[in-house]
Amino acid sequence: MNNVQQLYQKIILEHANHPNGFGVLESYTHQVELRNVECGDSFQVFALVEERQIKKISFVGEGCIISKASASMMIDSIHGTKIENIQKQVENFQNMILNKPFDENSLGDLVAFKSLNQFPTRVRCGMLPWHALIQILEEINE
Amino acid sequence: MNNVQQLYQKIILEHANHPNGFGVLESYTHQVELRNVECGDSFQVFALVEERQIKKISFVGEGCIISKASASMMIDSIHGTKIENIQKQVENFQNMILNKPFDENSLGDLVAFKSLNQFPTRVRCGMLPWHALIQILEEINE
Amino acid sequence: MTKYKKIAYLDNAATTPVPKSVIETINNYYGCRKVSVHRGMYDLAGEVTRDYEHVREQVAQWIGASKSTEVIFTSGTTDGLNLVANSYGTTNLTDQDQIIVSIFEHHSNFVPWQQIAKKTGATLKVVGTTPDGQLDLNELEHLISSKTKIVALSMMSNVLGNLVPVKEVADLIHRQNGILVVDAAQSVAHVPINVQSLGADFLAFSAHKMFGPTGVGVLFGKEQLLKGMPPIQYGGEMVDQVDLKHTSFQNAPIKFEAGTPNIAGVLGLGTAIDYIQDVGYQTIEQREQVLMDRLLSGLRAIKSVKIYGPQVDNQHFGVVSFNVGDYHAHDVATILNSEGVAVRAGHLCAEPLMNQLGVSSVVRASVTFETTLSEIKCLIDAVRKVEDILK
Amino acid sequence: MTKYKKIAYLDNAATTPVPKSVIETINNYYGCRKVSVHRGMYDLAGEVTRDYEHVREQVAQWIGASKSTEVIFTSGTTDGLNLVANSYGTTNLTDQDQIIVSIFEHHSNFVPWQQIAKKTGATLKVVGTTPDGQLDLNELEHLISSKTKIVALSMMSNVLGNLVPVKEVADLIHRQNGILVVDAAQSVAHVPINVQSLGADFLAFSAHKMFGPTGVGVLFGKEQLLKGMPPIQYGGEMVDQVDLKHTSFQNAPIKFEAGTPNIAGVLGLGTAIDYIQDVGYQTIEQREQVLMDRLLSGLRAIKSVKIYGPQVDNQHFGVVSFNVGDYHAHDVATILNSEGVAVRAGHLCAEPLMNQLGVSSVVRASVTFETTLSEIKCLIDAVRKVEDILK
Ligand SMILES: Cc1ncc(COP(=O)(O)O)c(C=O)c1O
Ligand SMILES: Cc1ncc(COP(=O)(O)O)c(C=O)c1O
Repeated sequence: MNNVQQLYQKIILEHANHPNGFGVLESYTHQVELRNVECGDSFQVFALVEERQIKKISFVGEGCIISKASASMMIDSIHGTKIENIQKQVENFQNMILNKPFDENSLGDLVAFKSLNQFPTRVRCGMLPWHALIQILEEINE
Repeated sequence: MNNVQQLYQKIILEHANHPNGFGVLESYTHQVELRNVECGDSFQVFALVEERQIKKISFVGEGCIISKASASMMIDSIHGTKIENIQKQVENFQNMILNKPFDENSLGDLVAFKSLNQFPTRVRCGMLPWHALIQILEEINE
Repeated sequence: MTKYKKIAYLDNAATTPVPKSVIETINNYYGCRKVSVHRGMYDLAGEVTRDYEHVREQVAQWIGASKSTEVIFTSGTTDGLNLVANSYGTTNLTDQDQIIVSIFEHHSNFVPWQQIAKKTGATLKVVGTTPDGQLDLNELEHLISSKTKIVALSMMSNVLGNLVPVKEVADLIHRQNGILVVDAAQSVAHVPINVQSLGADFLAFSAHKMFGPTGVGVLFGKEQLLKGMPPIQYGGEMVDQVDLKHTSFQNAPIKFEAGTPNIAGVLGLGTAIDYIQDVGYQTIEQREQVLMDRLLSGLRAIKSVKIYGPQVDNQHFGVVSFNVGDYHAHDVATILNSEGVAVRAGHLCAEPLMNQLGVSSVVRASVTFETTLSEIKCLIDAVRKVEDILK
Repeated sequence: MTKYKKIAYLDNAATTPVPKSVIETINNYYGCRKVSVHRGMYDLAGEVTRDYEHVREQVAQWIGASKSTEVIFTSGTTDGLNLVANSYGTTNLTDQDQIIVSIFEHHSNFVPWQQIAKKTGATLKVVGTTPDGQLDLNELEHLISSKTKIVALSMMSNVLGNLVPVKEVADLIHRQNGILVVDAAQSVAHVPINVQSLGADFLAFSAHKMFGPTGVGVLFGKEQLLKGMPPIQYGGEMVDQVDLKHTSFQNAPIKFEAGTPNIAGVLGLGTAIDYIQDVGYQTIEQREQVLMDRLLSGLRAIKSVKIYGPQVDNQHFGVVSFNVGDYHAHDVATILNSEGVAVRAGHLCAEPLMNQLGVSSVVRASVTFETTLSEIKCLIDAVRKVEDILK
């Protein structure tokens, strides 16, 4: 598998084609919209936060395979997690994407994005839903 | 004599130090002010025109040796001349300064400026009073 | 010519490569003539100033301006178009007036007009395209009225790649005593430009898109219009006289050129024009048509490819935008990149057009006459792989 | 370093020579990496964008900015100062407010304020100098009041050559909640600049006056101030989202960088900073002081020479202006030129100061640390000949 095949591996294509958590939540406490100025793509992330825990999370928006799969897998990976642990997860994922030391074991399926750091112009796509999540975490901590 | 000595030859220094026609005319029909934006110098030229003849002409202003001498010698050379002939004189002088074919005989003392075309950055100085004169001629012909 | 190592460079509409001669001109300036222009009393300053001003004459002749004083050096197309909007727009527009732009304008020829409309109260109207991406002249004819003060139009869309009938638009707007502003950023590398025969009142382009250096461009403006326009930047060079209370300004073009200019850039622009003239637009157009034929037929042969803009031959001048199936342009571009093919993907600074096309982004391949057939082949081969990898 | 053939180049305050390394950076960009920045999805575009943005970080560190987002790339000092006047000035000045500039400002830091004062109704006050050409701090202290919104000040006059106590001015104006705009065009090649310790709210300079390329410069602005400022040019890059009715903009610095930037220029600026840092300002100041000592003592030894600005040692940072007797500066410069010496002569874009000095023009000799003692000797020898020829 060359780099680009690794990037577009099966699990990523799967998530992009059938994203989890796609849609608007019936009720939510937080909503964030983020745009990628390079392509005009935008994502909205919705979260229902109760007792410092993300009870439900979803997204809508248009995007490339990388951003959609990233959103879908992000939602899988943080569903029902305590805020404190999410923060760690975000940092860990970001470290992997930016080619810094990271903990592979705790990332689960997200390791599929391991080769994204070979594609610096696409890092932004992979991080887009996560940046929305970071913004929600900041709102919660305010 | 090298170039620069030729440029600053005796007759030019003489005219610059004791310019002819320096001062404001008691009565005049035309007045033009021109500036050299490079140094901030400015010249005012005054002319009393009657029957398509420049009866009197004078100048005031601050300037370098080249512009003052040129003004002084210009005034000498056109004093009392018919408009038509002045036009020729102006062109002839300009041709000399711009290194184009010109009639040396009709220029009199003005040939002292023959080497000015070796100093392209100073052409503007030598032409400054003449440009004022050209403007007056244009006003007359309107 | 710029040697892009190991890649097929098909992003020429963003910026073109540079011939050796342009690099040499720049080297020569920095290597032994790095002086400022206009104000020096020494020989070298005089020489460089003469060469610098010679480029102004050269540009004037090249684009058919009637005088070199109609040529203003800018930092690029965007700078030039903003200058017109700010200086001409501010002084000539009221809330009774209209500005018309097209739906396919680059943001640089769209947002300045949108913003000056807001500021002056003028109305911004947008003319659309026919289904195959041509300027809708009928609609434009209906839109233009005696209220229309300015039509601002790209001579060639950086997305669709086809030429606009500038002259016809000029006639329409001149009949109503309005003016025509032409954005020639995309066309200048491909077709000859003559401001007289186009009927342009203002025309802007960038050197870096026509084999020249970055950071320099040209704004042409009709003498009579420039005369009435206030400067929008103030500084050295452009002032006539300054005292504590008042400042008077020089005439155009110097009035609009505050500060030490991009001297290396202007000299390099002159050499880029030499280069284009040596080759000749006829050769340029011929070679580009061969390249575009191959490019378009190669893309058309791939079922899932959708091409935007004209669908007939000989209408794409160096630029073609497309998508592959429903795949996102960024994913396609990443795969092309992994095959060594450099294209652009995104909204191409033309969001109004993207909205009309109903897409968020496209892939754009663009050539100059120096592009090779093997680069085109690389692209086509790479596009063929997209579905294999993404499906 | 630029090799000026057969001349003693003493016009460094107009523009400096360029080291080989800067030329190589430019050649490398044009030779094999001529792509645009920010929008490319291919590796080379990513690399060049990274290098381009790296220069922003480099500048930020070099001038002590707290973040790289406080660094805006401009086309030069004039462009930067006009940006502040237009964007900050227009939004923050009313007819109740005052702007203060000094009498020795370059037109680029004088006329923009004069014009924005006219536009907004604000009052422009001008602070003078002490008899030896130092900023009159006493007068300034009296002029500054709670009405003073902006003090715009050259860190070093391009005529007088001495440094201004910027920090003290910053304290004075900050006490009144006004801001300080620093024109560092002349100082940047001679002394280190730290926006924090200077207390500058905005600071502008040009690459071409600090061993860099033409057509590029830097405007530093405090994050908090930039945040509230509207863009003044519109185009690609700087927009966030465009639709037919509205446009939203990106944050600073991109908000202020419309259009394709001077990429070669920015990369070259980075290399020029490397060059200055390799040499070190300490070495620069030491070598320049040796040159200036020789230059000043040589000029003082000629009876008819009148030197402007400080009359004591170690106060001229690379620049000295003078006249020879009553001779006009242009005549003197012509004679120096005929002796192979390149100096500037004229009002030096500082007419308000000329009026105060009571002259229409001066001769200016200016050095960098790369200037040689034999160039200084050429100048002194040539000045000695002036009277022989003109008397
Ligand atoms: C003190 C000062 N300010 C501003 C400028 C303007 O710089 P630029 O022409 O590079 O915009 C200069 C140089 O000409 C200068 O010496
Ligand atoms: C049609 C069109 N107009 C304007 C521009 C802006 O040119 P620049 O970025 O050189 O100012 C471009 C290129 O980006 C373009 O393609």
